[in-house]
Amino acid sequence: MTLLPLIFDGVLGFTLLWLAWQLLGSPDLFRAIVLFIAFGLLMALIWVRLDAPDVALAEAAIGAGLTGALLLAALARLGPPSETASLDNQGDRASVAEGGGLPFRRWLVALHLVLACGLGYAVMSLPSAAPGLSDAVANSLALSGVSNPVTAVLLNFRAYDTLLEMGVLLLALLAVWSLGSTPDAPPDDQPVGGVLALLARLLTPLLLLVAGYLLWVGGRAPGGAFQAGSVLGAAGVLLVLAGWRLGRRFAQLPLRIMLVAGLVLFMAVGLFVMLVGGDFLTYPHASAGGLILLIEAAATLSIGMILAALFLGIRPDSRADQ
Amino acid sequence: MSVLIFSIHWQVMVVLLPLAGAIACFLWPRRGVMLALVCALGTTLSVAGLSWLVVVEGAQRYTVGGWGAPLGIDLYVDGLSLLMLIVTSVVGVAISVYANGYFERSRARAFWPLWLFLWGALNALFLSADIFNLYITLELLGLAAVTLVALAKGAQPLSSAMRYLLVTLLGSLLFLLGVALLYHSSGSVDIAILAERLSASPVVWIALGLMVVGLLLKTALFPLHFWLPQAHASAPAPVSALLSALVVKASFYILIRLWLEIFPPNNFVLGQLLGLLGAAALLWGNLQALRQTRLKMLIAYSTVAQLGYLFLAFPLANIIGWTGALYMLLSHAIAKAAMFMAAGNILRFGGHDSIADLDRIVQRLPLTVTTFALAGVSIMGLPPSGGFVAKWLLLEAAIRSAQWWWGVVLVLGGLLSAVWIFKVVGYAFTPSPVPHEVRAVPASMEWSALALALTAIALGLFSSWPLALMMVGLPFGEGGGS
Amino acid sequence: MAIDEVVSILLLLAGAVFFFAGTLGLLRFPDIYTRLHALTKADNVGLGLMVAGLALQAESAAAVGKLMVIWLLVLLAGGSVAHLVAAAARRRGIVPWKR
Amino acid sequence: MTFFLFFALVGIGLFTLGLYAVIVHPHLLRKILAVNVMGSGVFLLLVALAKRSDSVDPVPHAMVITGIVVAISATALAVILMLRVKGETGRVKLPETPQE
Repeated sequence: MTLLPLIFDGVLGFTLLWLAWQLLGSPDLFRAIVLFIAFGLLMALIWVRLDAPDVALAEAAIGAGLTGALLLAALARLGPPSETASLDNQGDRASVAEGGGLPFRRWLVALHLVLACGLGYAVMSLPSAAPGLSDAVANSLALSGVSNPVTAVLLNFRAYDTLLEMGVLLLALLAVWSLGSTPDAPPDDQPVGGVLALLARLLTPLLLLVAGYLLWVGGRAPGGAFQAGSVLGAAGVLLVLAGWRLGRRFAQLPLRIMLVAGLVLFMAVGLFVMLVGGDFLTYPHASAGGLILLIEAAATLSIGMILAALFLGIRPDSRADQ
Repeated sequence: MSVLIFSIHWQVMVVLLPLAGAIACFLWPRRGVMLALVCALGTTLSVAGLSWLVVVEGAQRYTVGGWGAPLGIDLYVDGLSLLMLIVTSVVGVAISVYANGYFERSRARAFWPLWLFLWGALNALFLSADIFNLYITLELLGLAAVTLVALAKGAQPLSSAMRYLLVTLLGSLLFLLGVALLYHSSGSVDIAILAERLSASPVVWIALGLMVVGLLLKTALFPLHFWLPQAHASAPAPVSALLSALVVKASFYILIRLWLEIFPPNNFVLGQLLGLLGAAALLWGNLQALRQTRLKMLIAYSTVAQLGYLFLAFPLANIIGWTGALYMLLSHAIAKAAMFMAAGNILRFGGHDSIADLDRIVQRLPLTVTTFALAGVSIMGLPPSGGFVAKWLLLEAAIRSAQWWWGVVLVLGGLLSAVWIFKVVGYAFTPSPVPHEVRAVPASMEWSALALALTAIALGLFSSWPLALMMVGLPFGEGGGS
Repeated sequence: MAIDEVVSILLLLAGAVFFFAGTLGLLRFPDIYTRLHALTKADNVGLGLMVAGLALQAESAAAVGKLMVIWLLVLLAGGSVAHLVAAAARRRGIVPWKR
Repeated sequence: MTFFLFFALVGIGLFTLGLYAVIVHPHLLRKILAVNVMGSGVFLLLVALAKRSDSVDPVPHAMVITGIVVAISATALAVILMLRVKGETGRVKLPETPQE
């Protein structure tokens, strides 16, 4: 039975490459995005094959799901596909002409082949035993406050990375809101279907439950703030699609407080343990588990809200005027 | 007193204060200006505290989370990173004051949190001793910078911002691929541990090659500079200033750090190549600057040229060369920020920045023209200015390492930049055929720019202190270097 | 081989046949409505059979429960999405295929 | 050749394909897709090579989760910029660099 996994992996890997080839080359952008979502789902399968269930969850929810939704919404806002497609094709020809045409592309292909071969050679020449940090993580895991090693790395050993990464997420939202006066989407001519509203009503409580579960279980099993947050974000996207908007009263300061809560609490905990007498983000071993859960809970809320807000694309309070 | 200074974790403050300020500006946008100025001041004080700590106690390693490398993330401050932090603070405070006058209310609301995010990202980058952490700070920096460019009105800034975003993402991904390969060949992402464990093998060379290309793309070294002039020229003036002064220097800082710490020693060819590209950038950038008709485009091309100087240190590879390049970085950051601010004043005053129509601006904006001229002195490298000291050091390094031809390049670059600076100043004295309507320029915008230009000159008069500071913790190694 | 294993394998194979038929329909049917029909009908039944087959091999009642929830969710999502796609197609004026 | 090396090579393939596409295709949405594919390639390489030892190394996993979140942040910014470029210029591609 050793042949079966081999075939499975082979099919998985080659399909992934084929999908990438197709999605980057297909003239129809809608098709390209749908293929990209399929690409993300296959990636999630590969993460499972590579014993990375945490990554698989994040990939399925964020990489395939939310990114796909974001891109599809963007495509809809770009306007009728025929127009963009023709512009795309024009541009294609123009750029070939500008870049010196076929010889230029041949050079480029050759260059990329050389690059790929070089990288492949580099990978093959790595020593066969990985000098990774798995032992170091395993040795300190008991002190980290959680038993899921990935959560331990994300929220304890390399918590500073995660803190800055929450900053990246918040920054993206700030950027989107600052630039947000997009040419308005073609007015929603279709009244939002009853089916979608029903789906949202049914699924939202379930998604909230799943998010809570992922958050809770993240300390000892695959899951955690990012996975839970992205599930929460998916619920938000669903609500946005079903036509639901934040009430005007909440769209101001209360919303902004929820958006920054994760980062603020993270920084506050880091500073607090510093005042108690360690370095920044050095949790006392006894209370590490509780502190991590606290940070993760706030982070889940903020990540979910930010992802949904990124999908919405404009300041919620600017919409209330219309 | 001194107990208090040593008991505060200044490294953490330096990173967290701007981030906290960004969040506060986001929460209470109406108070943005006040919050931002308070944060700018607080950050500067923290940098001062950190400087004191480093000067008294030497280079500092700080373990975030208490784990220490390789498991945790370390922060490391020595003279090199401290110098970068100080430049950032000096330029940062000036830009904050300037921006207060520059932006009207609606755009100020967007500017302050983004700018503070960018400042926090810069400080985090200069402190980090961990290459994966550096990747995150690079992304934070890139996204903030791109958004700031896009704050300007019109189609041109948006297209430039989009191109800039793609370039910066590409650069980050190349860097990350290198990080992945280095991690898998050494089992750590900490720079000090990498320095111990790495030996010259094909994987290491390929990984470092990827990282160098990614960083060069972000630093806009010729011929990868194609995105820079438009992005820097079409951004709002304070943003142009901080992009040219600080953002491109951040990726250069990483490059120089990696080069000094983890590159295998026998990299003569690569060093010569980088020097060659630097020389090409120097000539090409200055020649292009001469051809420009718009002031901001001209200054942006001059940034391409000046970045070339920084790379002349790689083939020289001795301590004097490195200090020269860093002194060039320091004085260029300050002088170029002043110059972009002056251009912003001129743009505000006459509503245009066409060089031929400057229209006797010297009589009407004397402070701004003085600023431009003083900054120009440093950029040309005339004494007494920071630029002069830097070029002198580079020249000395070229002669010491018996590679006099780099000295020729240095002198040639200075001459070329003199030509365009005199051209601009000349137009400032001549009346223009077409009269333009004029608007008042706030005093804070004129004085903050002038203060920076004076600092650039002062760098030439008082060079011993920054030069001594650079050597704390011996970032360039001991003795002559390889 | 125990009888429940045989049944399980048979169920899984039957599920696979449905998936195959659904995919074939997706590729070969003439218009969007019939393709949706093939896709949702076949996949829902196919997944149901798969879930049933896997449930026989499951170790705990909780695992069976999770499998059932997955099936129900896919039913719900598949049905709703098919409806939305079909409604959007009708709004755009795509006429159902007639022989 | 073991399966994780195979996946690492697939990752390199994705990276190279994405790099080529981002250079060649003028449409901005396609460039955004290409950058995402490149990112996926790097992530795949990062995790696949960690499988060389028997025990699972969680550090690359955490890095990749971080990377995925950074990727969607960048994508969101890219999308909004693309829409603004379309709004201002009416086209979804970058103008050629003018030779000034």
